[in-house]
Amino acid sequence: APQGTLRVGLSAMPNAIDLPMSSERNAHNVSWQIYDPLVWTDDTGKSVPALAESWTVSKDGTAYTFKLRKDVVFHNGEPFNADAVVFSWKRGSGTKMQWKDKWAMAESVKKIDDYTVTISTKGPNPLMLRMLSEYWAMVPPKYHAEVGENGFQKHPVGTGPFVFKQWKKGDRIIFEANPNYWQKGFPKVKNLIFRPIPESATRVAAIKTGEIDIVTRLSAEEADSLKGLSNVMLKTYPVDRVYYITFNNLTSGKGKPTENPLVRQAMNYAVDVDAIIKALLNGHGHPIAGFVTSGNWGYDKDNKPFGYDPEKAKQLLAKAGFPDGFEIDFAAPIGAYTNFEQVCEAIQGYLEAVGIKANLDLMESGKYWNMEAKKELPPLFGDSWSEATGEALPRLKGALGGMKASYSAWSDPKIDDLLEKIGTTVDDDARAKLYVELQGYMMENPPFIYLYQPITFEAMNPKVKDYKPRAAENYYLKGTYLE
Amino acid sequence: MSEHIRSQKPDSTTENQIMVRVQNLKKHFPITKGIIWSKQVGAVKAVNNVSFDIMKGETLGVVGESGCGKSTTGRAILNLLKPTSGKVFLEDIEITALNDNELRHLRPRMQMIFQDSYDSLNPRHSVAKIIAEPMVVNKTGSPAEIRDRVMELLELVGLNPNHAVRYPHEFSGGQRQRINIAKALALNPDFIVCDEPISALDVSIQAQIVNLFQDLQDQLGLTYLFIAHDLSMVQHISHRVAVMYLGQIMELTSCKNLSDNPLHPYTQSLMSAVPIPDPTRERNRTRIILEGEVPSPSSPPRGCVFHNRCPIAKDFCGDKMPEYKEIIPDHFLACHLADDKGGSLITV
Amino acid sequence: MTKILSVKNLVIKFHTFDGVVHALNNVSFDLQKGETLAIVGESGSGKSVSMLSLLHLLPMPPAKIENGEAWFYGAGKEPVDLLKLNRSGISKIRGGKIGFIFQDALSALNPVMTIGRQISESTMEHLGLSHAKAKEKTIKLLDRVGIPGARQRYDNFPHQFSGGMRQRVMIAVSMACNPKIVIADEPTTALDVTVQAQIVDLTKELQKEFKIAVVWITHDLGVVAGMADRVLVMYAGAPVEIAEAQDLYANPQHPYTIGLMNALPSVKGHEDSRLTSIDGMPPDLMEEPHHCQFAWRCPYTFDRCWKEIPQQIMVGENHVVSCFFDVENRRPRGHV
Amino acid sequence: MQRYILSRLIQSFIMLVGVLFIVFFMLQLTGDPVALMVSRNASPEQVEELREELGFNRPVMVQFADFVSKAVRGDFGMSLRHHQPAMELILERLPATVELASMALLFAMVVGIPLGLLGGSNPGSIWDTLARGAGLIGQTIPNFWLALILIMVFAVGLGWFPSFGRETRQFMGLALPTKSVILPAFALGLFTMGQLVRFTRSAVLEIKNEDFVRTAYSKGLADRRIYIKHILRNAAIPLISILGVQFGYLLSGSIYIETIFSWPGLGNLLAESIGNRDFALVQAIAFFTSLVVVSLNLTADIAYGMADPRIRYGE
Amino acid sequence: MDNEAIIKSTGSRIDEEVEGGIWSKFVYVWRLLYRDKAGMLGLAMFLIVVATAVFSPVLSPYDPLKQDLMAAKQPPAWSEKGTMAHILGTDNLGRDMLSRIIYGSRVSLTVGFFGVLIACSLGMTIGLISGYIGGRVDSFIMGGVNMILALPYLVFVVFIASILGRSLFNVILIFGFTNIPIFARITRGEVLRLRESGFVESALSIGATRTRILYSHILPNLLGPLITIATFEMSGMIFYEAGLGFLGLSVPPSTPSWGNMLASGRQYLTIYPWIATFPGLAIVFTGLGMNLFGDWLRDVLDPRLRRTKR
Ligand SMILES: Nc1ncnc2c1ncn2[C@@H]1O[C@H](COP(=O)(O)OP(=O)(O)OP(=O)(O)O)[C@@H](O)[C@H]1O
Ligand SMILES: Nc1ncnc2c1ncn2[C@@H]1O[C@H](COP(=O)(O)OP(=O)(O)OP(=O)(O)O)[C@@H](O)[C@H]1O
Ligand SMILES: [Mg+2]
Ligand SMILES: [Mg+2]
Repeated sequence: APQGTLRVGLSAMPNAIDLPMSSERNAHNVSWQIYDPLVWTDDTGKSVPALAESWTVSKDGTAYTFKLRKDVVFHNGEPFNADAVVFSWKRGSGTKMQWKDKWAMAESVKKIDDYTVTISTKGPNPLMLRMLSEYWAMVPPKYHAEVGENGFQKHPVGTGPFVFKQWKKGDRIIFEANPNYWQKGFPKVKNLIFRPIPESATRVAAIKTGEIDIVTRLSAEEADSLKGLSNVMLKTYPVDRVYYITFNNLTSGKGKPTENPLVRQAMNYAVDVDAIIKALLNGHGHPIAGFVTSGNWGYDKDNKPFGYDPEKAKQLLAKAGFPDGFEIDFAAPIGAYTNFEQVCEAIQGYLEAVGIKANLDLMESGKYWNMEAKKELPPLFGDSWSEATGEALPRLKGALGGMKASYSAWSDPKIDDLLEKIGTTVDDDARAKLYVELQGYMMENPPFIYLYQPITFEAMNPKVKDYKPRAAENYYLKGTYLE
Repeated sequence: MSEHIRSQKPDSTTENQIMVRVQNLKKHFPITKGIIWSKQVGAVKAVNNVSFDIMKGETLGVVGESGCGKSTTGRAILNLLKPTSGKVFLEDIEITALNDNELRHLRPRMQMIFQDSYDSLNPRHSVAKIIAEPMVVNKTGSPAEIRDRVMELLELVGLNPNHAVRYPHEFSGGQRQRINIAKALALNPDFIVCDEPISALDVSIQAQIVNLFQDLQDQLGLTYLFIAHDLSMVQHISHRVAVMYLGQIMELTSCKNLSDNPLHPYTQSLMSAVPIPDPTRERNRTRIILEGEVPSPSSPPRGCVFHNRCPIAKDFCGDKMPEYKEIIPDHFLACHLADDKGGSLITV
Repeated sequence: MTKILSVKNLVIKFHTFDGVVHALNNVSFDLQKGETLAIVGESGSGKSVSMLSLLHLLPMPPAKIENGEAWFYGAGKEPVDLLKLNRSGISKIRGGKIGFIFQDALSALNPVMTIGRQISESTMEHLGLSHAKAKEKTIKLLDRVGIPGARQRYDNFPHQFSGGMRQRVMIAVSMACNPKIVIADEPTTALDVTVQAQIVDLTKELQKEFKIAVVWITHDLGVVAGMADRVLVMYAGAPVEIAEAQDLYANPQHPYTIGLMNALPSVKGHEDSRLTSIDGMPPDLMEEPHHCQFAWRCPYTFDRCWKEIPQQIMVGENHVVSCFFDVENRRPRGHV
Repeated sequence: MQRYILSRLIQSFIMLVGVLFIVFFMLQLTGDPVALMVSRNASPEQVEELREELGFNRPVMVQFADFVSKAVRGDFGMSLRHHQPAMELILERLPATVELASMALLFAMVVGIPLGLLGGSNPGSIWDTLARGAGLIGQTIPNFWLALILIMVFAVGLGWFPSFGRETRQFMGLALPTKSVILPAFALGLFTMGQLVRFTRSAVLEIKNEDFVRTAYSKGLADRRIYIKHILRNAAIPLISILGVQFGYLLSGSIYIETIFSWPGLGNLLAESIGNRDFALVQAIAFFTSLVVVSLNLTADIAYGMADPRIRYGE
Repeated sequence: MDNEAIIKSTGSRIDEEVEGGIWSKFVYVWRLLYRDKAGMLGLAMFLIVVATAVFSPVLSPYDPLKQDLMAAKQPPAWSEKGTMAHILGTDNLGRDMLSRIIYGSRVSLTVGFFGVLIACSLGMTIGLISGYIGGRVDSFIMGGVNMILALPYLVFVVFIASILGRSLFNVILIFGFTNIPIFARITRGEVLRLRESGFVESALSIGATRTRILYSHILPNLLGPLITIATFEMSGMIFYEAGLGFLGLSVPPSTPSWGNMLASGRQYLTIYPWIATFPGLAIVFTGLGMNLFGDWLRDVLDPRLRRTKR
């Protein structure tokens, strides 16, 4: 029987605990404890049955037929069946929904019988199952109809291992073990409490005093300060997140020196990413070479980062026709990512050293993202992108999709072509080859200054066992228990 | 000792010209309620229908209890407060009909010495600056001329020229009052309203200032409206005295009449209340002690404003305000109990 | 007659930013039981300071009592030196044995406390009365000092009273605990003549009724004439003349007193168009006195006046003067 | 008096509308929140669709009119981020902020006023030095810095208090504060305490020289009575209006403290919702905080009138 | 005294305020200051900060912007691992703490000085107009001022930050604007008082114009109370700048400002405490100095205190 109370510190206040509405990682993580998807991705990246017992894929790769489990009920007693899947899809792809693009990848969801559904896509989509496991949370249609959207937000109901009990806004979210959970032996803790603690220094204090069992998103220094404490255990792992400085060739960057690939290479050589990682991340990060990280499918081990070579940078600049450098505007958001302002300042310093005067404008983050989405940012801007699906494709498409992508500032026909191919190649090995080709091209023609993939720092009480966060900083707590 | 020069009209040389004429002067301060949509709910009748003339070279004293409207009368005459109604003439100019600009040009001719000698001097200005200001404002001459005039004025009021570089707080009350006087004299005015210029001063200094006023009048032929509540001083310096009560003049006559033959019961009680600095006389005289307190000018009693404290009031006194008129030559009075011939009243 | 208070050689200095103010230089006088002693003199001559110091009401610092004794005979059998009492000792005298009336009754009354409370507060403290008893006594007292509708007025605040009534309240405060002495510091200066007359009369009545010695500080010689038994004339921090009232007016001895008398206009007499003023200004108290302080303004000075500080000289029964010159006889006095 | 209150109420209402108006336009000018509301992989068409749906492509004046017409009915709309009525979210958070601000004010008063009184009554003494010191320190230490140090010392080091969050104890339907409020209230209230110490001290120094205090001494009253009944009573009058303003400062200062202590109040919510351009929520919070400030000032003015018998509004 | 000389000196006084008086005033003020040890200390502290700001380039051993990631997070010289090269250690980017603190005084003083300048001049103008004209204009203006008070600070800050960006100028603008009410209210109160004062009426009686009365009589008498608040507010703004730093909305992060240093150093408080401690101490030090000095100023400008002079 489940035992004990697990208290998790969140780094921000979840905006919602209903998955289709949750807009960032914390909310996402909280939500997943009360929902289940049709399929899970296991720790090795394989898709395994969850609410669907089994599934088949059509030859052309556009139709997935799922057989659903018959023994599953929602927390309110409502049975889980094909109608629930159809309803969940309809709701999830509604306009105001946070992840409608993920749900809208399915062109249709058809009920075949009570426990069989078919999900069809426009074309073959190698990421479909991953999407299902990351975003498609199943919700009860009758209950939703009863309480309405508003009522559902206040008291969400799923099939998941934990049952929603109470949400004191800004203070705590209380879940209880689902006694009727279909997967026997889970969950393992009786009570699950999430407490938002936005200030990281306070999170450190809370783990030290034992008021919290798990805290996430600590800075490297904070993690260091926890080393050697008997009641704190550190957990570090690389996050599937890349930090980079974007070049813009769509709007403000037109006609700027950065259109020349040599200049972009030069700028990559000019920045000492290793030193930045050492100084600002206390060494906890890996320099990257492109947008595909070490954990991603198709990662090319032989593709090495540029490295720090200011002389070469100067040569390249001279070769490109800018021996004296140039001046360029540069923007970055405030308070969005750990230490990122300082990273950008450091980059500004390095660019200066090779003669490029970057006028750094650190913007209030709300304004920054508004401008980024409207493509109004300057020719150089810093950002970061994480990915939950285990493949770099959504990130690549989002950041390099030209005018078609909201957050993109770059367009390159060759890249477009490769992405198109990757997006429709269901065969894994073939896809991996395409990734490798793309990584090579993106070193010669870098659309970014590649920075690093961070290592994240979490701390937990040693009595917490089987807490297994994944590369996208996501976690499922049904198997976690307290000693 | 010489005849009481001051108890009669001023010297015949000025030929009894009228310097200031006040006709039915009223000043009511509105009492308002509400902050945004304020509306008037009443009025403080600080000055209510006051008329008198002041001759050239004359000193008219004004006495009365605190709050009876003496200062307000003075201010309204000089149009420092816009009168509610009534007319004021300076010689033949109707001051009350002038606009701000015209009035400013007339200001040099009429000045005021304010009740509080400290408050009326800007603490951040040196004495020289204070005395020069009227001349600077009215551009009466070059800086050099103004400078000479300041020296002259300082000497005139009995201050040392090196006092000019000092600041008001460095002076005693008497000296400050001298600065005020010098300032008032700077523009060679014809008419000065002196609002209790001596009541804040020490006995030994009072005499100095009173003498100064008299000397200036003798030298420059000034006309004064001299406000005070110390009857003995007022009588000493004035030719005629007006006795005010609750915004109205009760009695106006020469000093001699006032002490020898006060007609109004209020004047009588006032005269009797003035302490005499002589133990024998002070202890043996009878005093008419008034009952009660002065009513508020925002709700004066009906009828004769004095009737509720008047020791000889009759029933009809509460019906209407008695007319203020010249009951015998040179003797103005507002009392129902005056007999027709203007002779003596029923004395207390 | 018996003494109730005897002040000897009181010297008080103020140590200020700009130097030492010699506020009181050797003040000595006696007060008899039940009499009225008027203290006259111009502003800054030390009238208030001399009285405030007796009850430790001066701000110390800057004030400092450099010398002197003040024997009070009204507290028990033995006389006590007021100046040497400690905090609790003087608290018992203040209000209980010696009452105070201040000049500006509006500022001397707490604006946010009802006048009733302000009076009963004192009786509760000194007479140990209960709340209810103190209230009854206060109402009686208010009635006695001529506040109409005393019971209703008990709960009024000072600003709801007129100037005269406020001063009556002050009188009630000072007399609430049947004191032996009441010190009135210019109680009528801010009032109109008619109201002044009322207050003077009231004080005289109460004084007779309760056999209180009154010290009446003023610079109005007219008021003094009406009520004082004896008069103390002060000039620049020292008494220059003490005499019975009749005697003083009829026969002033000190040139300053004479000057004061002459400076007064009279209501009846228009003898002269000019007043006789005393020339000059009072001295700067910042300088330590080494000679007669009046010498600068005195018409009768001779060399001794600039060398020594005159001592008090008896010139008649109960008539003391501090002057080297015998004005009456137009010659310097002999050594005492 | 009633008329006065009425006209003040009207004035306050006009002011509130004015504040709402300003806040509305300021927010509009900072850009709309649509970009923040969708996933980063959403296509521009999807973004535009949402913008349309939320009505952000209408002219600003139309939006404002719409907003006002709803706001007068107490409907501030749905929080864009929380997908719940803004009003509900606020009412949920309000008690925490009120608890924090009033405890901070209480602390400031309980420490600040007596300290100011002690200092002012014995100028130059050790108490005075202490009072001045406390006043100055309170006004110069940045409060969020102090908050972190407090957590380090009293929560982590000594373990006396929880390091974050709000715990309440239910008692007869009321949520009573527990020791969890102590550190945040201290950090928040220190600045106000400094102000109060200084203010009380100088008021006492001033009032001590008033004539009526001398009268009180001349009555032979005990020192304690004089200080409490006469001096403090008079100092309290201007203190009331200071307190009104201070409470407003406490509300805005609570942003830092609430964030650091993870206190579930409005300041915390405001900081978050401005960052997310959650218009409805920001407007509703702005409305509430200005409502609190305005009504506190109104209350302070009225209390001022009641504490000071001399004031009679236009009567 | 020589009459000519007197007339001469007095004469120049009429045209303009002259030297002699100012000198004696200065001496007088100095004596008052000398007596008050706390005020003296405050002035000394304040002057140290001012001197630091003025002579930053001379005083600071390094360029405050110079990063040296290899030398980052060095502790102060007196701790075990510290070196004399960086007396107060280095920050997380290896910038010299001492140099940054020294340069930070420039930002703080600039913000304080110009913030007060804006708030004071606007507030004073508003208060003057409001108090002097009175009536409807007064209630209208004061309504507006109260509105500023009721406006949530954060909304305004974010508005400025996102519309105009982060810059020293904008920080000054924010403080200048949000502190208008205090100056406006005080000015208005004083004007209402001064308007009724005797010397204004006296000026009216000699025919002075409104403008003259405002400039020559009311303004000079306002300065006392305003100077006093100005010193308090100046220390206040240094305090508020720290708050803006916390919100990440102060001056651009590379600009060495105490608020920014404090805010960015707070995450290292447990492990590299000096990064946040020194700017915190600098803020407290400056604030203390200004407040002590301001306290003294208030005492000196209190007319009651001055009146005991004679
Ligand atoms: N500006 C004003 N607004 C309202 N009422 C006023 C104003 N000025 C004077 N008053 C009222 O008008 C009445 C007369 O005032 P005034 O100053 O003329 O009296 P006064 O005779 O000079 O008294 P005092 O002897 O005290 O100087 C008083 O009741 C006073 O309260
Ligand atoms: N707190 C003080 N600091 C410095 N000097 C003071 C202080 N109080 C009084 N003095 C000085 O002591 C001297 C005597 O003052 P006191 O108040 O006794 O005069 P007074 O005769 O009562 O005058 P008034 O008639 O004006 O009340 C004055 O010169 C005064 O300047
Ligand atoms: Mg008057
Ligand atoms: Mg006195």
